[in-house]
Amino acid sequence: MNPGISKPSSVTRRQFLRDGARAAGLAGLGGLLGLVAERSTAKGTVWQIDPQKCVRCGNCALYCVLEQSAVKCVHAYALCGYCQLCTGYFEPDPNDLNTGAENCLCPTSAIKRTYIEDPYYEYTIDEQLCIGCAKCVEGCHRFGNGSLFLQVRHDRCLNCNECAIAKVCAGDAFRRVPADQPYLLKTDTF
Amino acid sequence: MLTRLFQVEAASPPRQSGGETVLLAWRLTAWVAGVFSLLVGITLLVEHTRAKPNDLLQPPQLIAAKEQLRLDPTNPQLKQDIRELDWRLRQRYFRHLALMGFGVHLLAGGVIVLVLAMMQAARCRKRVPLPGPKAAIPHPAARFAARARWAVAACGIVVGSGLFVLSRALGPNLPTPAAELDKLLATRPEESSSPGHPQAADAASLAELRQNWPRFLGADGNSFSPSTNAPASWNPQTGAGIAWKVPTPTRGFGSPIVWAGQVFLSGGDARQREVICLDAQTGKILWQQPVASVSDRPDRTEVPDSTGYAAPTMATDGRRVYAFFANGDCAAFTLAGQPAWARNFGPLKNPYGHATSLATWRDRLILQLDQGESEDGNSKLYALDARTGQTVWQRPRKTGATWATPNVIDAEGKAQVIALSVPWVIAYAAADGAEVWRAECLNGEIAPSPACAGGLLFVASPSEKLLAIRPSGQGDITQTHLLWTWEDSIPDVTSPASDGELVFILTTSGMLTCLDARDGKKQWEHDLEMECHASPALAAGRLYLFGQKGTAVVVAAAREFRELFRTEMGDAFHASPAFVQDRMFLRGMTNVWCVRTINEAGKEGAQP
Amino acid sequence: MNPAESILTRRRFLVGTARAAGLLAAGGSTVSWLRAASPGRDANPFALDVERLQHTDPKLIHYEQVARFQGCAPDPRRIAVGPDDRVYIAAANAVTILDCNGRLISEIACAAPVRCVAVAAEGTVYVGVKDHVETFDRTGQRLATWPSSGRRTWLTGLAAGEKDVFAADSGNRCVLRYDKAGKLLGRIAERNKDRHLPGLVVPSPYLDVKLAPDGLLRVNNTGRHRVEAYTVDGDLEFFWGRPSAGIEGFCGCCNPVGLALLPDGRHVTCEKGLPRVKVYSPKGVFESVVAGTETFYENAKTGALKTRSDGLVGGLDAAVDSQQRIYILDLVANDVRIMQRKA
Amino acid sequence: MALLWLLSAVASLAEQRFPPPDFEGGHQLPVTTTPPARALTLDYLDVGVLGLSLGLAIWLVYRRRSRKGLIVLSIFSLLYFGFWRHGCVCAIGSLQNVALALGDRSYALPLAVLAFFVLPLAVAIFAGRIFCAGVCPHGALQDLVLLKPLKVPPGLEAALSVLPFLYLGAGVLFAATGSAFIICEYDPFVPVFRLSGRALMVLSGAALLGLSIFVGRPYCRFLCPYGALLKLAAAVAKWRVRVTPDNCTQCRLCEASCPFGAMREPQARPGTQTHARDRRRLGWLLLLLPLLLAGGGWLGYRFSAPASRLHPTVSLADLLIRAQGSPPKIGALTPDDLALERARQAPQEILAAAAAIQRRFAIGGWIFGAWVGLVFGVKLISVSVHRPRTDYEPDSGDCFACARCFEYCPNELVRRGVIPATTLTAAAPEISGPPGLDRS
Repeated sequence: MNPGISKPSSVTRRQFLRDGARAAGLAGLGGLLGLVAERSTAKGTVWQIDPQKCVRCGNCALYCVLEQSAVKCVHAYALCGYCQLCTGYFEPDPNDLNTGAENCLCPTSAIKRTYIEDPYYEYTIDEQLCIGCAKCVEGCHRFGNGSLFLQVRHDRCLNCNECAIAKVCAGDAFRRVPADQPYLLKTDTF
Repeated sequence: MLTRLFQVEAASPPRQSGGETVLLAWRLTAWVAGVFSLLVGITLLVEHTRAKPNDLLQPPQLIAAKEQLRLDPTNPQLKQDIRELDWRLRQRYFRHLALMGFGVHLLAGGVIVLVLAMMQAARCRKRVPLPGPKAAIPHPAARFAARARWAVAACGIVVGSGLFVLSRALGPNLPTPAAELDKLLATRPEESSSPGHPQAADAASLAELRQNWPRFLGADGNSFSPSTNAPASWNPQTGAGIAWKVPTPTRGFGSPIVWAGQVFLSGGDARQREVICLDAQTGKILWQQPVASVSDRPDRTEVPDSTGYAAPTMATDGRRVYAFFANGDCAAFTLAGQPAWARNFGPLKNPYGHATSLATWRDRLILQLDQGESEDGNSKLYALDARTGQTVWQRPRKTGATWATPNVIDAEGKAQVIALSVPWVIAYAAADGAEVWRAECLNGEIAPSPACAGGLLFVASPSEKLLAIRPSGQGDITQTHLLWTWEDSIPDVTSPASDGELVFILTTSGMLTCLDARDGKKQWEHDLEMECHASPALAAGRLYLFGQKGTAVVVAAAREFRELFRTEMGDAFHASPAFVQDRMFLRGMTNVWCVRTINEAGKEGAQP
Repeated sequence: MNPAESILTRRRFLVGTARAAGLLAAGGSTVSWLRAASPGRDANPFALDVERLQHTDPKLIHYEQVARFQGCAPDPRRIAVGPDDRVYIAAANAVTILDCNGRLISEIACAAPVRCVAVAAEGTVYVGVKDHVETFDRTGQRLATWPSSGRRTWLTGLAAGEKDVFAADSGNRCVLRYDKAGKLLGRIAERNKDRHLPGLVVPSPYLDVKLAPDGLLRVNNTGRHRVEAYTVDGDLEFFWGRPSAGIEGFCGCCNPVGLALLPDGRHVTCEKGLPRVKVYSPKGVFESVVAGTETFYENAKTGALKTRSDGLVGGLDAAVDSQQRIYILDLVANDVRIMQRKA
Repeated sequence: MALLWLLSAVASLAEQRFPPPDFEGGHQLPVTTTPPARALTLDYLDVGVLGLSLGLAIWLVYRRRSRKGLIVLSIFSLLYFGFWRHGCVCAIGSLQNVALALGDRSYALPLAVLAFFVLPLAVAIFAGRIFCAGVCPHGALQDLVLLKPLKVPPGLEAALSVLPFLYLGAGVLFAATGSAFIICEYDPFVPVFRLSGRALMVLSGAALLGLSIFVGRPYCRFLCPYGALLKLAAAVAKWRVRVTPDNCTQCRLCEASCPFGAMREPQARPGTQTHARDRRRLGWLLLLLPLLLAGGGWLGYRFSAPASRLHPTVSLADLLIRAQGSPPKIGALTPDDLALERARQAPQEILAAAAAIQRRFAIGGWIFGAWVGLVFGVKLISVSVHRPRTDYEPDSGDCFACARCFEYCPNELVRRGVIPATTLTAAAPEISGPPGLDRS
């Protein structure tokens, strides 16, 4: 159509500029890679709650991207007092110390109470039912030993690039931990 | 011809009649899938909105039923009802979860079918895109470039103004810009390391000050003594509990101050002013120093007789004592009675006579000289070097005469001088006198002093209202930092007393009100049926009140009113009491009193 | 399809924009409606609501505060008042000795966390250091270090009588009886079916022991929410107390956490969870409240509570001085309140 | 289905803080279960799949020139990177991780994430936006539902095409300061991949998907921040998508075939008069550029203070300053009360941290603002620069290498043997002829 418009000199000049830019882009990318990779000792990371920082605000149950939160209550049995009157299981002022719904704290009945021997009872969490609302955690922490605590369960967690709960966590308790040590359990010794 | 060319490529075009049927079928499928997806989507949305886990699990009826059981704990039927309700609720919740999970997959399936059907339908109808005639526009590239430039410029303006509006709209509410935070942080280490402060050596520490009664209304200016064994009762008639009683050695309305076993009073008249030091153990005069010829100018201050020359209470920083007189004389003496320095700030123009007392901060003497009318511009706040009396800083104040005493408080680690005026409460940085914040809330003739306790500042606008202010922030904090106000039985002379939990206010007519310091709720009020000018004072969980006609009343500093003790002193009280450990010092018009805890008498002296 | 149709004309653009705006408005209102329906950051629908239990009937409070001062060392655990009305606070790795106005008099430093302290009538200071007792004279000079009684020993309470010293061992769930020379004489309150002793239930290290004027020991059986009276030989004489969040009972899973005795044998009990201090008659009938939950702001808000390295989660302890004033040590706020009976 | 991993620290149980009861019946304490996180090898598998997909896409675009192959690859990517991996981590989000790693020395960037960031960019430098063509699940989703493409007016397109660069700037600003990953937070398609999410995200995703039926890849063209980076890289790419490997017959079929407005028509060199005017204008625009930079920088600085409140620490400090002096609450505490309580335990640290973050934001604000100015300046310059072209060819920055246009080029069809070469020569004069084409 317009036979005269293409001049070889212009093409080569453009080609030259393009090559230069490409080289610069590659060098820049390489530089960035070097800068970051040098620091990147980490393998994969996952989200986890530091139970020492958790303030049991209830956001875990409300803000997870999943319909039922990936945060669940877990039990550090070794810290448990095996109380007959478990403040994580019973209402603050229970009518009676039995498993009737009127005495129980958990909104989904996710804690199971098993008799061991006088006067000890064991409490276990049914994670299918637990919604991570931290009500029992608060009860156990306020009155008891704090053996119940919240953890992100990695069989459920989608490991979002930015955790929606972490953003609203009142205790600033969420952090990324190495994927090969994905839990921060309460077993601290001294 | 081209059409034929492309029919080869365009997805094996079916024959006309068959194609129509297939198209129709795909269209129908698309419609069905679309409607289905829409319905599922709406259902999910509604279900999602309607059913929050907390609504599902903790609905009001369950909470109400549990509350009912609390009132009727043995009702078996109620328990059964709760169990059934709880079971239903949990079932409902997990049904909801299952429904949501199922619904989402249903929706995804529906959408996939919809898209597939629409794709197929589109394929069936696919026709060759034939380029139309090339538009005969003269310079298409130039036209495009011009339009694009305008569009980009418009977009740039939108983005720029968006950023600007956003920063403006959110700007003023900003917490504190980085620079101010820095300032806040920078001042703290200096303040907190006060013991190591090079100048701090020449003043007593706050802890020492609190062990004594170094100024009007005590070390913190809130009429609260940390003493735990202040006298609960005494008997002026039998002398029980009265450690000593001596005739008032000089005329004045200022209250006594106490430091390390010494009681200081100021007094005087037009002819002679003086500072007197009594032994706290015995009441004997240890020394007596005249304050004369401070100024070589003739004294032209008019001092009404009702307040006299010595209405301001003295102050001490533990190294020297300072006295101020209504004619503007300011004098400093060592604790042993040696004159340190003296200055004259007169003449002072004040309709009732100058009555503002002194305050100290570290090695500085804080002097609030409000006088005349607001327009005169003569009112000033001074900080003097306590060793020499030289001005360290001064701030002009746009206010007329006031009578309230300035208070030096610790607001988040920063020392602030709180000075009242009409209509502002103003906080100045004690270090340099820079204004930190102000709040517009006062009216009338300002006599009650500001008291600070429990992190709150209590300020009385005479006969109008009592305000609790959070002493923080910057600039005008009227809208933001007034925590509560109380508008009933407000004093016009006496100052509020507070231990940080309760606030006590006392009107001149003797109406005593107790408020909760945190929210300003009235706990109780009681008419003492006596005229009071002395401010109430708190010690050992009790509130001490002294009437103008000599009635002394002690009530419990508690949330319910209890009068613990009442007696007639046979004296007239205008000055407020001072408490140090088991002793209480009173300045009456006729006598100076020292009252001491009875049951402990002899075991623990006031001060060595 | 006509290619011309696929080009967005101005009219189609406007119509399309209007439609999009309509959709956007609909979407926006839906979203705002959803937002209004969903809980905000300022509410926790699952909050464990104990606010109802945190208020005390003012009529029941028979004491008023006459003083309050700060402790001098971090991590306070137990308080004792000596015969000279000096205040001994077991905190960090030391016992700090204060006068009744909170001024530091002296300090007894130890090598390990000091868990409890008791002062005998003659002035000897018994200090429970982790798993053993150390004794000091009234000037703070070390007298002796007693041997530890076992691996699990975890001393949390001490009482000094005229001849014996009793140490509450939370780890072994018993009270150890020593003579004044540090010889272990016996273990009291251990589970023993032959002697009909039910044993102590100690979910967390708060076991305390006090020697009452009647010569019997008082031990808080925290897991059973009661106070038990033992003879020094280990016979259970009687017990009282019941679990209840009401004011007359002991709430939570581990209460009472501290005991003190008034000279007439009345009990002062301290609780955690709902921090409160109450007085019971010598027989265990609830009498009055010394200080209710609302007094202990710091202690009552669990947001501030940290599980400490010593296993304590908040709590209070109390001691009584010669004027029958009650000193309350707040383990969270690290301060001491002096409470006096209202006139 | 969860594998139960037993606690390895049995030794530490012996030294518990406080001994649990000794059960007379010999009851053994259960062990807390710890279902493992996604295995690390799977992360490397993802990187492998990404690399393979990119290679396959290059092959499909440049060698096979096959749209069908790309559709199949798109569906695979959608299933694997989208629905199987829930769209997380993706290349778009990974740029924030890289920014955070640059801004925060303590943040260790996982290698898999770094690979997700670097691989598509490196490929783009050589082969254009191959990643968009068939590997990105976001692009695949939009491309698959594109049924009735409409053409966006070129002016509007030019204006909207600056948005990705602004979004990129904002994303980097917030990520590098450690405030938020806004690109992830407002990603419209991740909820689709997860089949759950916040209502706002779900609705915006649905709306954008609806829009994608009519407007080709709206997210990729007008929002995607990673697309902005790819566009820059693709602009200098070595291999470019060419509609026809042979001679362009200027039949204009390909122009109509591109739903993304990436096809550029041939342009003549302008006449000398216009040329002079264009050069003058260009000169003015070049002079304007520093002004835009400075003005933008100032605006960005102003914007930085309110923007910093997106950082949790700054918002906590804000809460703290507001609540100063107010009495502490007891009773049922809200999350905000609890956060405030935490702040009150170390107010100095919170304030100091907030001040430090605000300072970083101020610097970041200048840079962000200058970037905004630069973007608009460069865009204005680039639309004013005249590039003479002889053939119809896709703009290498805007082209998603979707391979649609190949199927429309008669030359290509001849090359593939779909139509005989003779049809082409017969058709050619007709096409290049005057308007009035037979459209029956």
